Amino acid sequence: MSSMDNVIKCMAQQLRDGDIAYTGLASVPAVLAIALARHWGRDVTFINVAEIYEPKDMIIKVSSGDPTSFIGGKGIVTSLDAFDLARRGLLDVMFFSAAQVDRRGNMNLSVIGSYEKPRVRLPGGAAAAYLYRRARRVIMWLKEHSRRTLVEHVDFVTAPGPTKYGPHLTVCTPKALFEFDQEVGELVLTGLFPGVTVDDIINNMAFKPRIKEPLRILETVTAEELRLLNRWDPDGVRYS
Amino acid sequence: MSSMDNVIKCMAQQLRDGDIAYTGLASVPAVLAIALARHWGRDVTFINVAEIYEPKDMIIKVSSGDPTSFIGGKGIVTSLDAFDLARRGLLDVMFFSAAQVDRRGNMNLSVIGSYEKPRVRLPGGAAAAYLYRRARRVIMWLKEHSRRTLVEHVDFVTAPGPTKYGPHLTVCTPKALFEFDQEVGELVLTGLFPGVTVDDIINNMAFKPRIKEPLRILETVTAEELRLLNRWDPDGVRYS
Amino acid sequence: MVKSKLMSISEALDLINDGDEIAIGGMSFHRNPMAMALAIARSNRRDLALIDREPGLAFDLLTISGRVRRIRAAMVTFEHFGIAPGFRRMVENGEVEFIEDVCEGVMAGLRAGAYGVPFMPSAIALDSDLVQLNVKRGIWKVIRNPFNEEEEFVAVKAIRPDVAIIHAHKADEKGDVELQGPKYEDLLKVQAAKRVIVTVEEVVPEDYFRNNPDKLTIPGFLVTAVVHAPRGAWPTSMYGYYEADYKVIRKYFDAVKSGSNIEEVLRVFSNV
Amino acid sequence: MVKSKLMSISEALDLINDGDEIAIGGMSFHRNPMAMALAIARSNRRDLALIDREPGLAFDLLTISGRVRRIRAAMVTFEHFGIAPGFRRMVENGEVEFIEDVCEGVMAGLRAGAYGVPFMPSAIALDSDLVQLNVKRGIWKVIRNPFNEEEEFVAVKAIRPDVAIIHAHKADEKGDVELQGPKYEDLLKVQAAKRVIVTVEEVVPEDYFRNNPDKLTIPGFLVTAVVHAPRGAWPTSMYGYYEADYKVIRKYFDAVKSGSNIEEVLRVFSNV
Repeated sequence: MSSMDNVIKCMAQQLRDGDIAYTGLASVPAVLAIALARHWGRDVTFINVAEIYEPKDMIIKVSSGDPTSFIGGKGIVTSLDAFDLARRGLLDVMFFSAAQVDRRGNMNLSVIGSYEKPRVRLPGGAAAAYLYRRARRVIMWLKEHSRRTLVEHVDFVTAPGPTKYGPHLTVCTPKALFEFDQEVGELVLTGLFPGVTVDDIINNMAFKPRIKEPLRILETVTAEELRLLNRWDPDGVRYS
Repeated sequence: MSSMDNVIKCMAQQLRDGDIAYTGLASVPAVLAIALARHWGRDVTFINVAEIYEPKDMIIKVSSGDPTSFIGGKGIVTSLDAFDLARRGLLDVMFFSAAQVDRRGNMNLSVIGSYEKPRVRLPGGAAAAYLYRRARRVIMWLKEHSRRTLVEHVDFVTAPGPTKYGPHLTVCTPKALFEFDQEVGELVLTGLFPGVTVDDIINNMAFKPRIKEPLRILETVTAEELRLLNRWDPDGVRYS
Repeated sequence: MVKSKLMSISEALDLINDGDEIAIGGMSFHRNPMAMALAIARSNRRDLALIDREPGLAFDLLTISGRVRRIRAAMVTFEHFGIAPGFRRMVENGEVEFIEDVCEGVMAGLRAGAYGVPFMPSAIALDSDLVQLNVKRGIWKVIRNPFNEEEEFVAVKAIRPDVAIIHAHKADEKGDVELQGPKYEDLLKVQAAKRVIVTVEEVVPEDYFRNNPDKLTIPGFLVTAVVHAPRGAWPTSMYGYYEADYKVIRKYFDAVKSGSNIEEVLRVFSNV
Repeated sequence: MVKSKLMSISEALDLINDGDEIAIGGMSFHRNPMAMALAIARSNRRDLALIDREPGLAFDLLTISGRVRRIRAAMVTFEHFGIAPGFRRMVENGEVEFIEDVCEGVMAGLRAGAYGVPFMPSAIALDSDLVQLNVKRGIWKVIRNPFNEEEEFVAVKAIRPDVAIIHAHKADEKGDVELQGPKYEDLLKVQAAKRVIVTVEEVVPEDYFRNNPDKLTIPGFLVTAVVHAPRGAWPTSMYGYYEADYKVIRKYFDAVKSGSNIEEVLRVFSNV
């Protein structure tokens, strides 16, 4: 077990009965979160960048866009279809990760350093700059809970954070759960994993978040859930 | 044989090698014109409102949108696809008929009489109001060469006539062929059927067209062509 | 557990409210949602609005049914039979309001509705007499190309019908649909509408799509109701299943043209 | 008589001119037009521009090939391997110009191109830092909704690539194409582009489509060239035919990341 398995469980717990959820590229944790929520019996309709609609089973590959990774699908639903759904306000859940996220929920997937002469040129924000305005809920995950990833101001606003109208944003990290408070316009610490202290959380991020007491203690993966994650993802792509 | 068969042959002769041509609803003469041109060996790609792409054969029904009318098609090409092609300026030929057409090539498919209290409410212009701007060539047919159909000013401009930039417009009637002259912005008489006099043409229309001398003598259908038209259209829908 | 979307035609009728705008699937005499159209014609719904690009029988029947106040289309034709008889009578008599659109306008409006954007640019000719009429109605607007200020064009406002009614070949109880052959604008209508009723020739088990994933045309999350209605397009054609019954359509045409009332006209469809 | 559109890969290469903008089919490691990408990488073309939404291997290879001056995409990723290595190197070193787009922008621009309209309205967030960048570049513009002046949105200028290159399953010599499984934005690219090169696993006789009309995905009149290129997507996946060869992709990733030059990198693909 690794902290990433707990992050995946945290993501899965954000899903609800009746959700239509979409996963993009480089999103193995999101795919596994949907698989886990469905295993729990939650009625989540699954559409994805591989364009395989409602697969029955999966075997994770290094690409979350691999169509052979999704088994027993009911047909093709394109990303164009999925994004049209979002534009009409009907996509319930979109998953994102980011190199940096800040207090305001702004995401950076573009560059570390200056835009014109970047220290690291990141892949780009893909759908973020518009789904942040049109998905009903965004579930973000961070592989790393650190001062590098949780920053006061992102180096570049690839996708601006939520407004008071939406979307609902949650961020799952290896240590904690944040939820965006539409009233104050900030990420608020709402949960933490067992054995993690609030100090541990705050000292490992570059902004001091508001805290919503009482903090929820997040569930860690069970042995059965880990067995399932290993069955779907035998090569451990989720840890990469 | 009826004059309509000659009209169809006149339409067919406007088609050229390499054309992509589309036919709409209530357009049996246009469908037959394409069949005839293809029979002559002209390489015309045929797309249509029935959405049956490149049929090998046909059996005319009362609806030119009947998919069972088109035999041995290679697949479905939708009207949306066809109109996208036109909007990109790549549709070579569109066919129309009209209740009225005037000197300027304006078409009326909307009303006879006043718009608000029409004497006859016509079906509507369908694609005309935009293909007149985007098809490369328009081939129009009139079932009737008369003062009712060839008017000085249409009662209502459903689709405005060509501009100096296009499209190229030809009108086949039971008596004559008109071509739109982009320079003067008018329909010009350019051909007539054998046995028809210029007076006969002019006296049966409500505007006096310019004449391009020498007038072409249009070909009438041969016995072989008539046999073909009867094979494709055994019920004589083209005469209705 | 997942709720089944299967329902009876009268349950589906409950999804339609007075005053709703309804997009009708199919075209002229082909794949019209006749079963549902007949149910609406026989219902007590009122003030409905209809929208389609090139409608035919179902649209014409609803136009004279007394259930409809406003219609919008690019062409309403009975093709080589003549002008659509109910359409002609009701519009000439001023009994329904007719919003005369063009193919380009309906397609652009449905695309904007389906894509969730406020409008679509179109290639409608600016000097058609329809432009001033539809600008006045608020559904079109003449604007400039933001990337080339010299170019003007007609912007078409998004069409978001309350309900789309489509007849299709097969569906499972989750609403996953197979639609064979010609599509017309039915997929855009399904996307653009707030509620979607699909009547089908056959209800199939879910495994049908898992075993034949290339058959899926419409995913279930776009569909509100699935109604089993075999021969539900009759007397219009159903691609791959049955041909148009032109004798019955002719009977309808003659009945309406001769001035029959709706009860008499409906009898054309009952002696099957 | 009708000319055949079948040609060799080098004849198809002649359809690409210096300075052309090329839309690349497929996505990440799936159905990339590798045969054609390798041919371009080995050619003497110059100053090419590339465009795609979420490209992967073919795009990355071309980016380091020396043939390309400008790239445009929403995300260039090697997914769980890491950041696309050629992309990262060339952009960080300033050796290619990168126009950073977003999915919504590429889709809207391709739709406008495919539909023959000057632009499409989009739902791009107005306060993304990308907006000012792409407005300055002239590809986006912030305008008002003509039907609701209070609403602002980003208009995306039509994308009309000179060439689209797509790998597909089957085609006949008229250019009629069957594309199985995931479509991505390939159909829009085919419509939007001025010239279209389709490489295929199999060339089939025309009767294939007449006997299986539901297999037609792209009609021949949209296609300029058909190239028979079996395993032409390798080492990316070909839906229904072969899986992605992640070992070779990994080798490419490592080679580029370690700073290998294009000749060395191309060798990854030659020891099949």
